[in-house]
Amino acid sequence: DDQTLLTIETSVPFTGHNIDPPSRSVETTPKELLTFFHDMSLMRRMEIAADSLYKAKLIRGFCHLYDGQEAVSIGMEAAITKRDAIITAYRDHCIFLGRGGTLLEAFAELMGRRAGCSKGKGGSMHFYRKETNFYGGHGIVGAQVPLGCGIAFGQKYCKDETVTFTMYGDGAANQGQLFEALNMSALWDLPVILVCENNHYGMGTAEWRAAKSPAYYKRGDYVPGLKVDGMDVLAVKQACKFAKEHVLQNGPMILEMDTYRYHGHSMSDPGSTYRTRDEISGVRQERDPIERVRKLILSHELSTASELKDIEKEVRKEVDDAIAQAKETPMPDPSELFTNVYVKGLGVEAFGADRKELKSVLP
Amino acid sequence: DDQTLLTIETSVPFTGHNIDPPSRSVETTPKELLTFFHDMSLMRRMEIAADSLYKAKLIRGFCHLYDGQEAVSIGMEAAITKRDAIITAYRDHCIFLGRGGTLLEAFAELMGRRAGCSKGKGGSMHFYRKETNFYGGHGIVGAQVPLGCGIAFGQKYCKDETVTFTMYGDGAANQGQLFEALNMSALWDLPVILVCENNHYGMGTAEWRAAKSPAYYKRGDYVPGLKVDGMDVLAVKQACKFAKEHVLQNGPMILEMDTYRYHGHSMSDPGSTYRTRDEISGVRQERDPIERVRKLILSHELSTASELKDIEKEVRKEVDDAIAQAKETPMPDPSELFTNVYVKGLGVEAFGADRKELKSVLP
Amino acid sequence: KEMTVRDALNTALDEEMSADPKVFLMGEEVGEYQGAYKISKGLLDKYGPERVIDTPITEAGFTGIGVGAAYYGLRPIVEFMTFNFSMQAIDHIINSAAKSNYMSAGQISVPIVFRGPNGAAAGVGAQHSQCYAAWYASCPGLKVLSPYSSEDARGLLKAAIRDPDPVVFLENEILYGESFPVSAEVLDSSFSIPIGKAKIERGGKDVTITAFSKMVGYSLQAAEILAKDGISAEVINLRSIRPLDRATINASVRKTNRLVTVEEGFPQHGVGAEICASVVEESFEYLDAPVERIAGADVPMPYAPNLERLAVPQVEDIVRAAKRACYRLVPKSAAA
Amino acid sequence: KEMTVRDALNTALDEEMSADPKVFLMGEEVGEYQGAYKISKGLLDKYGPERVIDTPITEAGFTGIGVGAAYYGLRPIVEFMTFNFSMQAIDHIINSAAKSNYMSAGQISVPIVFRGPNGAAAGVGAQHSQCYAAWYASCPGLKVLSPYSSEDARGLLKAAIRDPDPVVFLENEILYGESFPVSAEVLDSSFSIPIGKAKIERGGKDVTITAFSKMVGYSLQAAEILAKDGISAEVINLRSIRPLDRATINASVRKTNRLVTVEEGFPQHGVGAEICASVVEESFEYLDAPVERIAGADVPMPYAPNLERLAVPQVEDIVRAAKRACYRLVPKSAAA
Ligand SMILES: Cc1ncc(C[n+]2csc(CCOP(=O)(O)OP(=O)(O)O)c2C)c(N)n1
Ligand SMILES: Cc1ncc(C[n+]2csc(CCOP(=O)(O)OP(=O)(O)O)c2C)c(N)n1
Ligand SMILES: [Mg+2]
Ligand SMILES: [Mg+2]
Repeated sequence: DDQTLLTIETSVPFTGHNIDPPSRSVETTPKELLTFFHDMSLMRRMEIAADSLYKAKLIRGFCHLYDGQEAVSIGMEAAITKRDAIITAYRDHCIFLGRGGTLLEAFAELMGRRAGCSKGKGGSMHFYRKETNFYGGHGIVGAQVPLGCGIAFGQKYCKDETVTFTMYGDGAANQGQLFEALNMSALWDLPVILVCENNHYGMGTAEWRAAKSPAYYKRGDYVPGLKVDGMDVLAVKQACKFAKEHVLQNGPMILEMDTYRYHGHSMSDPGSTYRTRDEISGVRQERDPIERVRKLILSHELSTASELKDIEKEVRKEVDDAIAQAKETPMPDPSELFTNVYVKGLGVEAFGADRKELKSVLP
Repeated sequence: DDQTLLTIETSVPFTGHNIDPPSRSVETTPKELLTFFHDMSLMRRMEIAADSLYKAKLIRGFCHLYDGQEAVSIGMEAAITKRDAIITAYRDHCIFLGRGGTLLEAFAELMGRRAGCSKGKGGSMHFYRKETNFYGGHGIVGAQVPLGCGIAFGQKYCKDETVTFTMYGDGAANQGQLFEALNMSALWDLPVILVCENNHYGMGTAEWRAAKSPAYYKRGDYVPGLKVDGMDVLAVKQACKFAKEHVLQNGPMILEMDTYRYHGHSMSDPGSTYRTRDEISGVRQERDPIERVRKLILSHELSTASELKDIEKEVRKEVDDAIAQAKETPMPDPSELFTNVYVKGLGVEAFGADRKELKSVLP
Repeated sequence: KEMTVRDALNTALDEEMSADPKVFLMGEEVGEYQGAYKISKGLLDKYGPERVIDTPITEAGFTGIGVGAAYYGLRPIVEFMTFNFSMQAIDHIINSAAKSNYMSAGQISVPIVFRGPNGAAAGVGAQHSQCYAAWYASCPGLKVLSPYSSEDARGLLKAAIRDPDPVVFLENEILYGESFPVSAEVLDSSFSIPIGKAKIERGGKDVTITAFSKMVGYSLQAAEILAKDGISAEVINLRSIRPLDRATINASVRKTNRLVTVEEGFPQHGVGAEICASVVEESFEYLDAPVERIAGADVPMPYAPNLERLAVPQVEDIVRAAKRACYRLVPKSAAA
Repeated sequence: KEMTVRDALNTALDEEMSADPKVFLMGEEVGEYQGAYKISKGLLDKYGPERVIDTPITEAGFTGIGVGAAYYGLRPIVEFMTFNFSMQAIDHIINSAAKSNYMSAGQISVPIVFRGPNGAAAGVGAQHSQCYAAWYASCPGLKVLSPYSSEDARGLLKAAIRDPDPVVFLENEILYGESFPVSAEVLDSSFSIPIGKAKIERGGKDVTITAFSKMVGYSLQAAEILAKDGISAEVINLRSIRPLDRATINASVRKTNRLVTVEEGFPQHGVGAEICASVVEESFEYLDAPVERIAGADVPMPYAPNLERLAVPQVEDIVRAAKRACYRLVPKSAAA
């Protein structure tokens, strides 16, 4: 039966700071594991396709891929509801998908089309999905941390009994505004979880070269933290569930997710100058989040190897179809240049590059 | 004899973080104690006179007084040389004096005169004395901390074997840029001492309302720290000596000085709405840094009560004379409006408010 | 009836907080201390610590938190003790607040007000005296207001709080204590002033003087003096720097054919430069004289009173510039 | 001989570091990664980790450290990966660097260079595309340079590093890969370009076009096209935004009697507005037509390529504006 309860040990124990860590035994179901497998495979495939589209010059500018880190998004979503909020940095495609965004909206945005989740105006770094409390998609390293604490402030102010997950990298973890926001969150008991996705590099800088203390789960010093195997979707789920309960009662908490990005930092980075190919393939072989779930499914005989291959084929088709569809969608209408500058444009004129040629009255 | 070695216990033990604290036994001499008494009395008197001058409208704008905190400056100076550097915030009059600045330069600056240490262009918050490595006098809370780390960077770069003391308040201790600068200082082993003058209030906000963890000596988490009785000049001296040696070998350290300001935050603050008069008079009676030294001198019979009174009288006269002199000095020449904008003005024009009436070629 | 600008701001805050539970105030010393300049006096008592929030001295952090709360749908008012300190948080004002509605194609609106004293006070030196009007008003996505009188202060602050977009609200410390007459209409809790419209404070026909904040008062004084010399000056109180009321300015210049711009900020790339460009673009053929620009001196603010006086516009500078514009004075080029 | 702007910057850094041991480079990824845009390629190997310093992603902190090192007498070069991130550190650039020499009456000089790519690249969206020329250049105490060609890049960067004052050095990502001819003089290690002087890139008599950075290239292209229509355009490469070479600009306009300003930044309070004001102030009677202003659109930068193209000046915008200035075209007012 799909809903049988399974109890599975996390790969490694949680390490706690100022807090007793949760149990390593995680409850799941066959259905959940198969969904994890499907959803992570879909994310993986989406990012690999984005890589190709970039090389084909259908995507421009910066493009930061998430493959390798899928378990963080998927495990987190499994622990919370869409009423809880998420905010992240520029590595946002899969977070958007995890929040219920569609492949079409994602690819259309990447190609700058009207059908994109930001109508083509945001681009790779600026995905949002307000209806399921996904607040972006931010390009300035570290800025999303206080923003996320502010969303949690709103949740508490409105007595909504929901929480915010604010995600940032190991590089961002050194940003001063993080310490400022954490202090206020702790003073005001905000229901916020700081999720440090430690993929061990900020662009080309290894964590130890950027941080005197790369124990990011201890970053708040006085704030409780947990170190989590971010390649183990069940560990992530367990930690996020634990954290959500904790922060609703006690104010902020930090989750450091030990994870890895397979691609370079962005498309201009081959990703192989500051780390060895061996390191990358070692992680792929030993810690890959999708392979871990595949092994669990097979060892518990919840599905067969060939059924899983079928899922992967299907996922590939979903992605290809979405891309084909996205390619057919139109560019934004030129008039969109002047929309959304303001909610309330006050009827004033805004100007194009040649103000005597191109102007518009803001609605 | 003036130079007899005396050994005196500090009032309270040091508390260490990530480090074994130094001994409570501090060596001093009769001469040093008498100098401490004189210098702290002079600072005290200078600040009280500044208060009067402000009320007489001879000083304008912001004016932050240091009375109560004198032991920090004096103890620090006793432990270091003028080749070591100091940088502080806007509460800078006495730090300037401690670095060898004169009363005349101080009062003339406060009155906006040409004879001021910044030729009247800086004002109360912007005193400097580069010749003895005093780098100001900064008005933006927290900004002086990275600046001080940068000076230490310079000392290390030049292999000067000197250190920098960068001073900030308990309010400033929450600033993100402090954490950023501390991380880099630790990564790069900079010879910098972060001196948190914890006077327990940032303007009107008690420390615990602004900081989830008001243990400022632990602020760096991974950086060693020491909590010091900042009202005990000998404790300050001991801590600064200890810290200087430490940071030359090992990189940064934090000294939290437990101190107190008697005046309000600045002249517009009566200083009595957010704290009780009892609290203030309690500190005055039990912890005053000058009275502590007076008692030491008397109990060790290094001088008589009336000799100390004479010193105080003399100090009062020094201050009155300096004020009288400062009042006689001229305002800056109007042409100073345009000097020092650049070191190298490139011969371009700079403009006054009416650019067709007032302009100048920058030298 | 008279009211100080301080009370105008205070009552506007009070009324808007009372009208909309989503409005809250945060900043340094806004609560127990009653505001560094007492603008928020009484609000903590009335609305409690959930809605009047004392923050640590961490501008980047609390501004980010304010903007995040606005994303969520609250209506934060973020006080900067002075706008000089907003530089520590400017990335959030520009990148997190001003651009979000656009980048998200309308999903993430940011109904927030950033307010506090801006520009030169008296004797506070170079780091505490900068005017940020030109910087913020250069940025699409922001609205930038700068009140002069108590009427402005009440009406514009109420409009800013009700507005769904991020508003930078630039006050002036020296004006806080000044009293202005206020009508019953202004005192009504429903009162507000439309954003983006300038006010003609004094009609005139010979020369147009544009100004905002404290400089409106100086310009009105200058107009008095000019009147004695037979020059009729029209004084425009800009009120809004972004959107800039180009229509009102150009209409006035088309009538007077002469323009003097006045501001306290640095001249280069300032508000005066923009106004000059706007008039040259739209009303070139109406201009009978070079546009005259009065602005803060092109130097950091000095402390000494005699230098400080030279560094900010004085009434006589405005008078002189207006006379030049009317060809009643030839420019002299004195060196300092 | 040809050289890319990237190599021009790289060799300038290399030569100045070799000439003065007090010069060092710090920033994100400047060392082991060889620079996010490879401007610092090879420098770590050559000068070692004491002088080529990889920093964490903490702009406020490392900028403050850089400024402090300059107080001490070193000559730091602080690289921002892009100038958008300088907003996190802008308080140090303005309050700690620009104002210190003045506030200390000359005691604390700040010989530092802040450099990195500025303004719009391609497809990087609203948070990564802002031009900071107008903001920084409004601030006395700073010098603000913006090179166009490889000659500019070499000569101005060397001048900036040798200059005793804080210099903001605004590069352009898209120009990094462009090649320009360079003379033997330019390649000489003693080469430098005086700060504050504009360069007439192309002489002309009918209309003056001012531009900086990438827009100089666009303006030169526009001048080619205009030439075919019999309009002789003079193209001024500003090189320095502060000090602004008002003399060269005004002399040119006094000759051509017409002016088009071009920039990629936001229009309001922009460089164009200042140039317009300067010409109106100094050469009003020489102007035969309204000053034309071409600038970035007054919106945050959109991502979609068709919108992005509308948001930044194109060669045809410059051509059109120049023709209008020459009364060879009547303005149309199309709505988007
Ligand atoms: C304030 C700021 N500085 C620099 C950058 C350029 N930048 C973008 S991503 C990045 C590395 C961030 O690393 P990390 O936080 O570990 O996140 P990851 O990319 O590994 O997910 C840098 C330096 C930026 N966007 N914002
Ligand atoms: C960035 C910034 N924010 C706010 C202020 C206004 N301000 C000046 S001093 C001060 C209080 C600082 O308290 P603390 O750091 O404890 O130092 P103390 O005055 O007690 O010596 C504040 C809020 C400022 N100068 N700079
Ligand atoms: Mg990382
Ligand atoms: Mg304090």
